[in-house]
Amino acid sequence: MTYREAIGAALFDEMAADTSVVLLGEDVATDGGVFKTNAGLVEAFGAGRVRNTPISENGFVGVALGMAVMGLRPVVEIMFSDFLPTAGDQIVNQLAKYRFMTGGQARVPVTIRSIGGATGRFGTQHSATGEGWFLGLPGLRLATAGSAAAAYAVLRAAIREDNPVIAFEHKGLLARRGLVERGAVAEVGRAAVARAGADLTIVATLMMVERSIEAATVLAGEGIDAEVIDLRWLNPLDWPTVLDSIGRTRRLLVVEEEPHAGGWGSLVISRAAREGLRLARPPRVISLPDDIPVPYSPPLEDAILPTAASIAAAARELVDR
Amino acid sequence: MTYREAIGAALFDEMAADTSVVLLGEDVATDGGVFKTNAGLVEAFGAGRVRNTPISENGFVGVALGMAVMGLRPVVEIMFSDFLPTAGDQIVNQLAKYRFMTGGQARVPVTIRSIGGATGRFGTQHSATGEGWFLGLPGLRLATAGSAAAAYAVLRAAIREDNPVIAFEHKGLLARRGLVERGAVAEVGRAAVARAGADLTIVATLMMVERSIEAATVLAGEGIDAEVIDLRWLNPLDWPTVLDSIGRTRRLLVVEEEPHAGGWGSLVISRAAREGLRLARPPRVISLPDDIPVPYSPPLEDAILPTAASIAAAARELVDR
Amino acid sequence: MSLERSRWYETMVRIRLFEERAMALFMSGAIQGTTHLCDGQEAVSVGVVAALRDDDVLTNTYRGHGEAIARGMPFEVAFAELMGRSTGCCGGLGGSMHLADFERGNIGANAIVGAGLPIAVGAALAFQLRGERRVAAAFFGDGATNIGTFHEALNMAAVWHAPVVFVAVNNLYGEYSRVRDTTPIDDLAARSSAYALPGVVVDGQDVDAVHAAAKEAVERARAGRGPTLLEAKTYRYRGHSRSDPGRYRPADELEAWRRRDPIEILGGRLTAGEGATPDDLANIRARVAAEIDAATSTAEQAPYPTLADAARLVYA
Amino acid sequence: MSLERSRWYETMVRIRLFEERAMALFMSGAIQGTTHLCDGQEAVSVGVVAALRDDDVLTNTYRGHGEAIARGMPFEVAFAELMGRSTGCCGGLGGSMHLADFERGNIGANAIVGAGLPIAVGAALAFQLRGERRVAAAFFGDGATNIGTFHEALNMAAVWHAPVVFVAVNNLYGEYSRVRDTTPIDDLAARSSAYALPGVVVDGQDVDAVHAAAKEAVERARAGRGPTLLEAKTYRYRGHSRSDPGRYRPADELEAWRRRDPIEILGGRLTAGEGATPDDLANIRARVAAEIDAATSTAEQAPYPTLADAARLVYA
Ligand SMILES: Cc1ncc(C[n+]2csc(CCOP(=O)(O)OP(=O)(O)O)c2C)c(N)n1
Ligand SMILES: Cc1ncc(C[n+]2csc(CCOP(=O)(O)OP(=O)(O)O)c2C)c(N)n1
Ligand SMILES: [Mg+2]
Ligand SMILES: [Mg+2]
Repeated sequence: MTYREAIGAALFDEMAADTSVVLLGEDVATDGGVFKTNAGLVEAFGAGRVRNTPISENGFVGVALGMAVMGLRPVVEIMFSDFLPTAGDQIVNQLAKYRFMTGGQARVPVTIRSIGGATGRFGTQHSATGEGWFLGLPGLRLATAGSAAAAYAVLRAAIREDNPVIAFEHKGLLARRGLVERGAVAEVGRAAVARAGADLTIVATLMMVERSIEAATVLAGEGIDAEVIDLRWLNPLDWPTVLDSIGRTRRLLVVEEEPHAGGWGSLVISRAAREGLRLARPPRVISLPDDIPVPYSPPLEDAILPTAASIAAAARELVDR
Repeated sequence: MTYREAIGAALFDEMAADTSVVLLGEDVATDGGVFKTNAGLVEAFGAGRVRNTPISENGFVGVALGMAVMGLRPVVEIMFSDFLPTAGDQIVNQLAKYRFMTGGQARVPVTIRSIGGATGRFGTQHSATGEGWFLGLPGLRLATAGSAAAAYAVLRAAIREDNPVIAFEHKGLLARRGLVERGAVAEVGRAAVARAGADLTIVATLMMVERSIEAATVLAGEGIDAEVIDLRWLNPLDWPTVLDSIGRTRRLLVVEEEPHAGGWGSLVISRAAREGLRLARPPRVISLPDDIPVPYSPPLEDAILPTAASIAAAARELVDR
Repeated sequence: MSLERSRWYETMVRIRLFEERAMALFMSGAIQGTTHLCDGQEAVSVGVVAALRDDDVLTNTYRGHGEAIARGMPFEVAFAELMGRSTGCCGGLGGSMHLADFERGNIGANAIVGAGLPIAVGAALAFQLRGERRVAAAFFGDGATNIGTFHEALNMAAVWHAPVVFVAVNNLYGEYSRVRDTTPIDDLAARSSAYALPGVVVDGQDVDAVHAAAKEAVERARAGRGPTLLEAKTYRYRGHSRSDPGRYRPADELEAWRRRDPIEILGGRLTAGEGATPDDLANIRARVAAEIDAATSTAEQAPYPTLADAARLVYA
Repeated sequence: MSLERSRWYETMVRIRLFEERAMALFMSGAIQGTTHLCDGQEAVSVGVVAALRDDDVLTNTYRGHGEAIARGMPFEVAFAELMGRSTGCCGGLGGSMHLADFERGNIGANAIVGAGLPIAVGAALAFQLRGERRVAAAFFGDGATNIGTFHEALNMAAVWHAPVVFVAVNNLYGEYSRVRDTTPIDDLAARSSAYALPGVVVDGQDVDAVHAAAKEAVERARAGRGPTLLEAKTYRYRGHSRSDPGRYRPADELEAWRRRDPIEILGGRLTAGEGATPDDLANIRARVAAEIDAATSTAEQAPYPTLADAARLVYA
């Protein structure tokens, strides 16, 4: 099934399994939603549980929090990840902290589905993945879906999780097909090895996973055997899986669709450095530029994004070819 | 003069020098403002240029942007850094991107003064420094004031800067005295060596600068000579100064009052690792816990913060004592 | 004397004396940080809470001791929270600004202006979805009516007929700013028309009036007829927070409001023909004062939480 | 025939044909990404812009081609921007959603709902502070009246008497949602009362009516008498964006609105007794169509910007 269908299937299965799961967001109940991820949901579960909201991101994230502390399990759609800062207060000061500052009285099982990422020619205000924006917020889980399988199983895990989760999706992947194991629920905090390999470790999320796999395929033809880790969760971050891989390959390449400053990639590299891992080469990063926002102009949008070619080039340098 | 007075002096001097500088924020014009940083300003420059706003953070940051593109040079006070996410959209999608997405037509000289940090027993929603939240936003400058001198000179530089700047201040430092060179304007992007030393490099911001200096004093008594760098700017980050220091000391300790995930510290360590600097020891971090929000309870607030003692202990390990 | 109204009287006294003791403890350094007291506003907390059922819920603010006590939080639990002790309602992690008490339906005292409104709407929608006839109330200040979440919350509540009552506690100031300096209208309740909701202004010094208006709004919500914006005109006797002497207030303003003290007003009614004697009221006050003394020392003897305790609470 | 109104007619035709060509270019793949067209709404763009002086400014939205063209942006500049070419108004960095044109006073077309309102207020305050008698207008949709910044912007503008005109372009839908499904009132202009501002509803298909109402609001602002909330009832002929077929619309709705086409309405007036002939109007259309053809190919031949160009523009 497609990544888009996988999202819909995860929503459907969780709503069918648990009547406390409700869906909120702009136009989520009309015409399958703006990204057609919600086809059939309102028909199956009714307008009470699948609810179109006004354009009030901060407000309806707050509504979800109120629902959650009263026993519901809301899933909120933020149509473009760029709109997450519009709900900044309810994410940073409420969702993440609510349980802690009430001394554990509250339980906040809210999932925010956030669809982001470039390649669509959507321009500067509609292309962020946003995945690094909410690092460093204890209490808030962060998940990403780099494949159709993850779009299904990670989203199900996020919905079942008793803590708030932002589940990042990539709009450039919506039409991708992949094998989805219906019924599977991912483990919170567990990365996936998207391609096993022995020569270097590539850590990626979202669309960068497929670009890294593409690069690995090219590299394989050159005799370079890259391991690609789809990190899946940024909080908690699956350090053991990364560590195990780097321990074998002794080469680390981070590929992120965000500037390196403030992102998860710098956290991974910092951790490797702090643990004193002996690497054959200094770690490398392919990311969005730290100093250029995403431009609309199609050739420029293409130029700032990591590509299979740029990833492969960095990988070759890491293995001295 | 005190850090608080230094802020007031910088505001006064810039408002006196340039009639396009205006001040906006909640209660900035009454009774010297909530933190008494604005004493005398409304009396000197009038209620048109020193303007109390309604409680509308996202709105008045947007107002500042509109003023800026029409030729004013607004300084916005965000009373607690925790409220920055309330203005999330105007910071992330507007201030940072406005010039770029208009193809360079706009000039956005907005300064947001943001007062943050723990030690005040203000609890979970009033204690963040917020300094790492807006990393990774090309177009947005980030400055910090770790001393009275910086509170003056860095703020003046921020106000004069033709790009948007968030200038972070620490409320725990407001009463601190320090030597302030009236008239000095800091260089954008230039760190300050707060204490020269040969044995290890401590990089810090805000209140962690003074705690690092305290630690260095203790360490000096033990024959360990620590260099303390007050980073001052997070974007642009003064890598040459950090690099020069690490090149000499070959030991790096990052001290940050934020979780390490998503902060500037991971960026510094990542950069050192990517450049393949040969360190005598793996770099170390003393930061807020990645997994505990700031608690109200006084002993717990104290316990989660880096202290001179915890900094010194980490330093000793770095130099093998 | 009506049993119910004498209980309101006692509850207002409880709030008043709690606030007075809290201030003393802050000034003496026994409590650190900041606090936002509500003395002067007791009739609003008590009148509205009296109109709620036990299974109704409310969200409120950093100026939230009144609703905590009106809902029955024991003094020693509240003081312990202010002191950061593990026996506090939030285990000492919240402090004065965050007196949440889920057991008693206080689902969050928020230190971000306006943030509690959508949360109350969400709670109300949970009730609505499950067909429970429960109501949520949101307490917030005059200043909060200018932040975006106020607008978003009222709009959503109206569109969805959420069983919620919005309680605007208009104490004339948001921090140092008079309402009219930040808000272009006099009656905040008038903002209800932007959402086709009823807006009601009530004398916030008169607990009977507050209760009557709140009761109507709560019943309306419970009956499925949607939200109400209720504005109570009142006054805080102190500055915004511990450190604020309130210099921006005109001379005499405080005195004028003190002449309409909510406790005095109800006390006057109870003694004027409702059978209570001044002694009855003095006894109530004395009993409460003694309880406050005892609670303070109980709280002071409670242990601080440990970091390990705190770490366990971050995630469910 | 009034010269001014025949110019309005021509401008509406310019917008209409621009949108039609833009859609064709998107469908053919010559332009990538998404676009939000405003055909059907031309009278709002043109009527309001005609009430502004050249030194007045406006903010608008991703559905902003109308105001760009009404303000005189050359077709080839607009097309080049849609095509991401360096000769576009934003050097190709903005795209269809961001037709800013500072030279002509269009200080930002925003892709975040509601974000342009406070920006317009800020511009207006800059004028006010400097004693310039200039006005700012903010264009936004019906859906934008539900987001917090709408409320914050109107409140601040009212408190400060900012010389600003808020133009709510009520085209009945925010994306797939009918106004009444997300907003509990029929006339969005009624929200003005929450800020003690005048609220005016105008027929958005009638450029004369729009212009008259806008003129009054602009003059009011210019005279220092504060902001106005102007609501224009109109309709977008297309789905929300390129990819939206608009299936959620009732049958006949589009046809009913087309019968009140703004270009036809003004054209009818001009030919019924104001001296214009059908041929005059056809000539205008033909001239504009030719200009569109020429502009399209000029734009298509322009180069893309380079990454180095873009990098230089990030910081001033
Ligand atoms: C979003 C946000 N902005 C600013 C503040 C700082 N602040 C705390 S209370 C307050 C005034 C609130 O006034 P009002 O709503 O009238 O409530 P009151 O304090 O009078 O009870 C302000 C500005 C905050 N806590 N949150
Ligand atoms: C803050 C934010 N939320 C959601 C969106 C996605 N979005 C784009 S346009 C739109 C509908 C806006 O409707 P309206 O204000 O009526 O303007 P129209 O498109 O009808 O011109 C939405 C929800 C956005 N761009 N920004
Ligand atoms: Mg108030
Ligand atoms: Mg619309």
